[in-house]
Amino acid sequence: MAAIMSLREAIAENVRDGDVVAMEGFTHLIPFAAGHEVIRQGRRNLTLVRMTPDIIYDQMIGMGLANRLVFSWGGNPGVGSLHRFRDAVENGYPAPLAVEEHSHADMAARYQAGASGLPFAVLRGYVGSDLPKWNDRIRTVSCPFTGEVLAATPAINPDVAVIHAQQADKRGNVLIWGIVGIQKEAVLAARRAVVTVEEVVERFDATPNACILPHWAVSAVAVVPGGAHPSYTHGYYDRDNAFCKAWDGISRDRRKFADWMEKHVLGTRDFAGFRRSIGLAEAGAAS
Amino acid sequence: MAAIMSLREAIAENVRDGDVVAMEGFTHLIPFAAGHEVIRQGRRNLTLVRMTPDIIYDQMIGMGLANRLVFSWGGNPGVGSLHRFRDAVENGYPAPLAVEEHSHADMAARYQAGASGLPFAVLRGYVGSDLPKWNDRIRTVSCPFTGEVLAATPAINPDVAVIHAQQADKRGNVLIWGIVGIQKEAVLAARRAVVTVEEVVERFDATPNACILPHWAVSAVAVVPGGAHPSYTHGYYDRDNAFCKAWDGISRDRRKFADWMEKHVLGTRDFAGFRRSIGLAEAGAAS
Amino acid sequence: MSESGYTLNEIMTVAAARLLRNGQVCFVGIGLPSAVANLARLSHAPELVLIYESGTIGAKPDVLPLSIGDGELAETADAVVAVPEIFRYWLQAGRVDIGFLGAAQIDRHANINTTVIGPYDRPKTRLPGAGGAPEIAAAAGEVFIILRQSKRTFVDQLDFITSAGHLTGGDSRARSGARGRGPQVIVTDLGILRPDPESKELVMTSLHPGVTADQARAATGWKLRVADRPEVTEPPRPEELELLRALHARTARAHGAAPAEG
Amino acid sequence: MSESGYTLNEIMTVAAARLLRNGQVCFVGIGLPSAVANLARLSHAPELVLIYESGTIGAKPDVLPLSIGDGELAETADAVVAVPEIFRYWLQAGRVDIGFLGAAQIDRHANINTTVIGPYDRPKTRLPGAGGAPEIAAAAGEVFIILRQSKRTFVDQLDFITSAGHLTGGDSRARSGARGRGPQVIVTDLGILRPDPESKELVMTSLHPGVTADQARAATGWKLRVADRPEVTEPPRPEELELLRALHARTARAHGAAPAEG
Repeated sequence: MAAIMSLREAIAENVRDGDVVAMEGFTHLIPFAAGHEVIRQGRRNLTLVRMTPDIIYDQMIGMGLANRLVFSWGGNPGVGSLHRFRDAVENGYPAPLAVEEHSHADMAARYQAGASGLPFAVLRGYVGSDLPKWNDRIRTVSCPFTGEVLAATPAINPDVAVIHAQQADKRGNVLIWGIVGIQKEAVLAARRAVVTVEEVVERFDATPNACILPHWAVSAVAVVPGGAHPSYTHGYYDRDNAFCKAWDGISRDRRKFADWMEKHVLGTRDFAGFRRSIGLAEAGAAS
Repeated sequence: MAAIMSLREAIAENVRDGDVVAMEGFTHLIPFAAGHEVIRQGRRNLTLVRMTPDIIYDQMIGMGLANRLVFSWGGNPGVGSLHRFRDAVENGYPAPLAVEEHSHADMAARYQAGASGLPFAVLRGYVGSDLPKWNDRIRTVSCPFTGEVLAATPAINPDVAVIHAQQADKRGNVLIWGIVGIQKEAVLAARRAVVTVEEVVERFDATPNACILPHWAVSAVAVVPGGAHPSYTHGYYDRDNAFCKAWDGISRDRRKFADWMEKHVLGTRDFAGFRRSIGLAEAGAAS
Repeated sequence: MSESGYTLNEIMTVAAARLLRNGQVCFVGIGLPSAVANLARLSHAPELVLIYESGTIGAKPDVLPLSIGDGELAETADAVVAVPEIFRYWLQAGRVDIGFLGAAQIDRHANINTTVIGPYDRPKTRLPGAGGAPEIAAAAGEVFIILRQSKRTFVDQLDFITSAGHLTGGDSRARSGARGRGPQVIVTDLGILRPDPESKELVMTSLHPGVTADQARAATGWKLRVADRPEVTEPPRPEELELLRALHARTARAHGAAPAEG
Repeated sequence: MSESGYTLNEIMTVAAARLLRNGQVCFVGIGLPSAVANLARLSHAPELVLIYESGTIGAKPDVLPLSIGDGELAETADAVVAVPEIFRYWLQAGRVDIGFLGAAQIDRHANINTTVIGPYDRPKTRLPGAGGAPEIAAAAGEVFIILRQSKRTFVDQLDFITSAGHLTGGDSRARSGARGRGPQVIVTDLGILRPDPESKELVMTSLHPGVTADQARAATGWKLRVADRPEVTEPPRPEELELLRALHARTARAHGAAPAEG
């Protein structure tokens, strides 16, 4: 059974210095609260993995927690660039950030391979693209039947995956609906997994087909209402577009960024405190 | 949009002599009505593909429609052998049946490769097994990163897939819940696809996450209430265990089998007629 | 808005939308491509199937999504699948007729850069990266591209090929192993470009009303070929404009502000 | 039923169930393995996770399924996934502690045949085939096997190796690339066998009450090794028998007849 514990404990137990960390979510259900807790606990030398690094990775990179990023598209969706990410790549500030860059189809296939216990993934990919010239982890394999040459890339097996979900039940089974993204694969590819949820319910109002992860495949579940803010949780709350736009201004300036992080993330005890400090209402009550 | 038509038309248009045909279902939702219609229409020289050939394939093989079977487990679940299948393999009656035999994990991976537009699938499979000695479509591939040697098998791309589902909506989107098996992959791997359903509904009582196939991925939808009998349709009717046991007796004897098929399948016009002829009540009304 | 009664953005969006046909399956990038595809769906192509890489198949949003994974897409879709599946079972398998992409830069053979400006290992500007584009560009039956035309976006030499267009031209794409036919139309705020059937170099085949060939050349980083008698794009019809503006107005109301693009 | 108050089937099932520990993840074959795993779950191992290859994870059926894909399994599961996923994400990935298999035939190294009796290309008896067994046998942390012991099932030479046990013995399995430790226990109606730690040849380490070593040897197609002092299997306790019989009675009521096995 997944242990249901506080987010602080869940991160302390499962995210370690030097880890390969995948905090996944595809626009929907980004694990912001968990990302903040990683920042608060001062983890260092992380390799961050994600298909679509957005504001939370911008914050972690800007705080100097990561020395490597594995990704396929990095931006502030609907807004523009990630300025802390760009500053790290373009200027090595606050620390150099090595990038390992793939395409979405490839990253998704790599997670699948990782979740499947296979050492590599095969895809029709990168035809004519320069990416393989800069990434020696994009190779080729020949079909033993047709002789066709296809792209091959290594499985991803993070030390820890962190995701946000709508609900867990009392045993720790996890339910996601709406856009499900790559979260199941990220969790199953990882050695450990932390899931934050909006609430714990007695039983799901859904068939077992909708359960994304059985309890024993998860290391820890933490209840964090609103934990995906400023992204959204389908059925709970919408995306905070104003915040995402405001982030553009906050993150353009190194000092402004540092002050904001100091005040709202390092200066608060937990995600509820963070929410109060940026003037958000209290999120739905945890059950 | 998937065309909604009679089962007779759907089979006439989509299943042709000499086709590679995958009628899939994993204990649940076996497309019996469609199989009977293929028999009634007298298709010949079929290659039958299925992970778990059971009574309906026993009937088709016994009627001499197939000259090749691609499979991973053949039996009458919970009862025993498929006697027509065995007679074909052991004695070449009524015609020799070539078998191409894989494991479940492999067949599932082959369908996935077929659905993915890849020429082959990779799996950790067949370690120490004699199957590769008799099947040259089980080969190996080396991981371009670790050098590990893994099993490789060719994608399955049937000419036509046939499945049974609980519901379609008016546009032909398809809903399955309970055990979903390999049906989605079989349909997406195939060039054409026929789906029989218990009923057509105005809209599904489920999120779009539960829709197994969008309408445009299906060639034809036919409403056949009870169409999975004697297997079951979750939420509609249970498995007819008495029939499955009775089949053991019917199918053991060549003459008894032929008489039964003549009377109940060839001698009836459609599945409703078949159901009446074996003394079943009328199945739920089609909407 | 010019005295013509519509903006260049509007004619670009409308002209692109007209290229999509009812019943086609369109893999949609966010921003302009999404605006175009939804306009087509709301006008002449109600059965256009929109696939977004977030896993939504047959999305029918009432407002434009701000991101590729807005809840509206999931709510209105026929089916929602996981991200690995959308790329494997739907795109890679060849089920997509049109891949509709934006771009930061393209070259004369419609190769696309969304990765870096400057050297890859010392970028002047780090762009978002590949996302789904390399495989969309390779696997879709054909590719449509929409972007504004300027010397910054239409460049003589890409710093990085993220996604293949016609590569070095001629039959180089056919020889590359890409399965789809590649970019067939590029719609800009100045007009429409199509690859020459042989050389695969982009030719400006249509200019929007009031746009001159010289304007188009001046907005292009290579020596642009313009058709001898370029067509003049049909101006947006009132009903097209009405639909587009209503869509943007609904979107602005829903998101609390105008979307960044389109 | 003998004068002991239980049948050999019952002691076989109960003895096998005792081997499963609470919290383990067990990939369950249909028939006897399913009866065993459910008995364990209903007695000392309520948190035993049952996975069936039909895609049901954490099934908690109240009656024994007749097939690997009964509706009862889906209804009571924590999660239901597609068949490709159950093999890739759950079995192949190494998430299964115990693979619990039946068999038509085994040999002295616990290799399994479920394919043919006689030559493969001219079978005397065509058996159902591999199903999930080759990969269960390779990938599960360890494998338990349950089958009735007779010269027909315990054979000197398999006609066909469907699923690998310890292959030719010694370190041959370790060298084969199989990831799991292979068969660790075989439970029969006569007793329990375990592989010798070095040679990996099966040794009869336990006999059910009243069964003699000679009886076991007579039911084995090779020169069976019996431990010097074989244990005597603890007879089914009344509460175990009660649970098992209640389970079978419920199953018979639900299915309209007794299940075929166990």
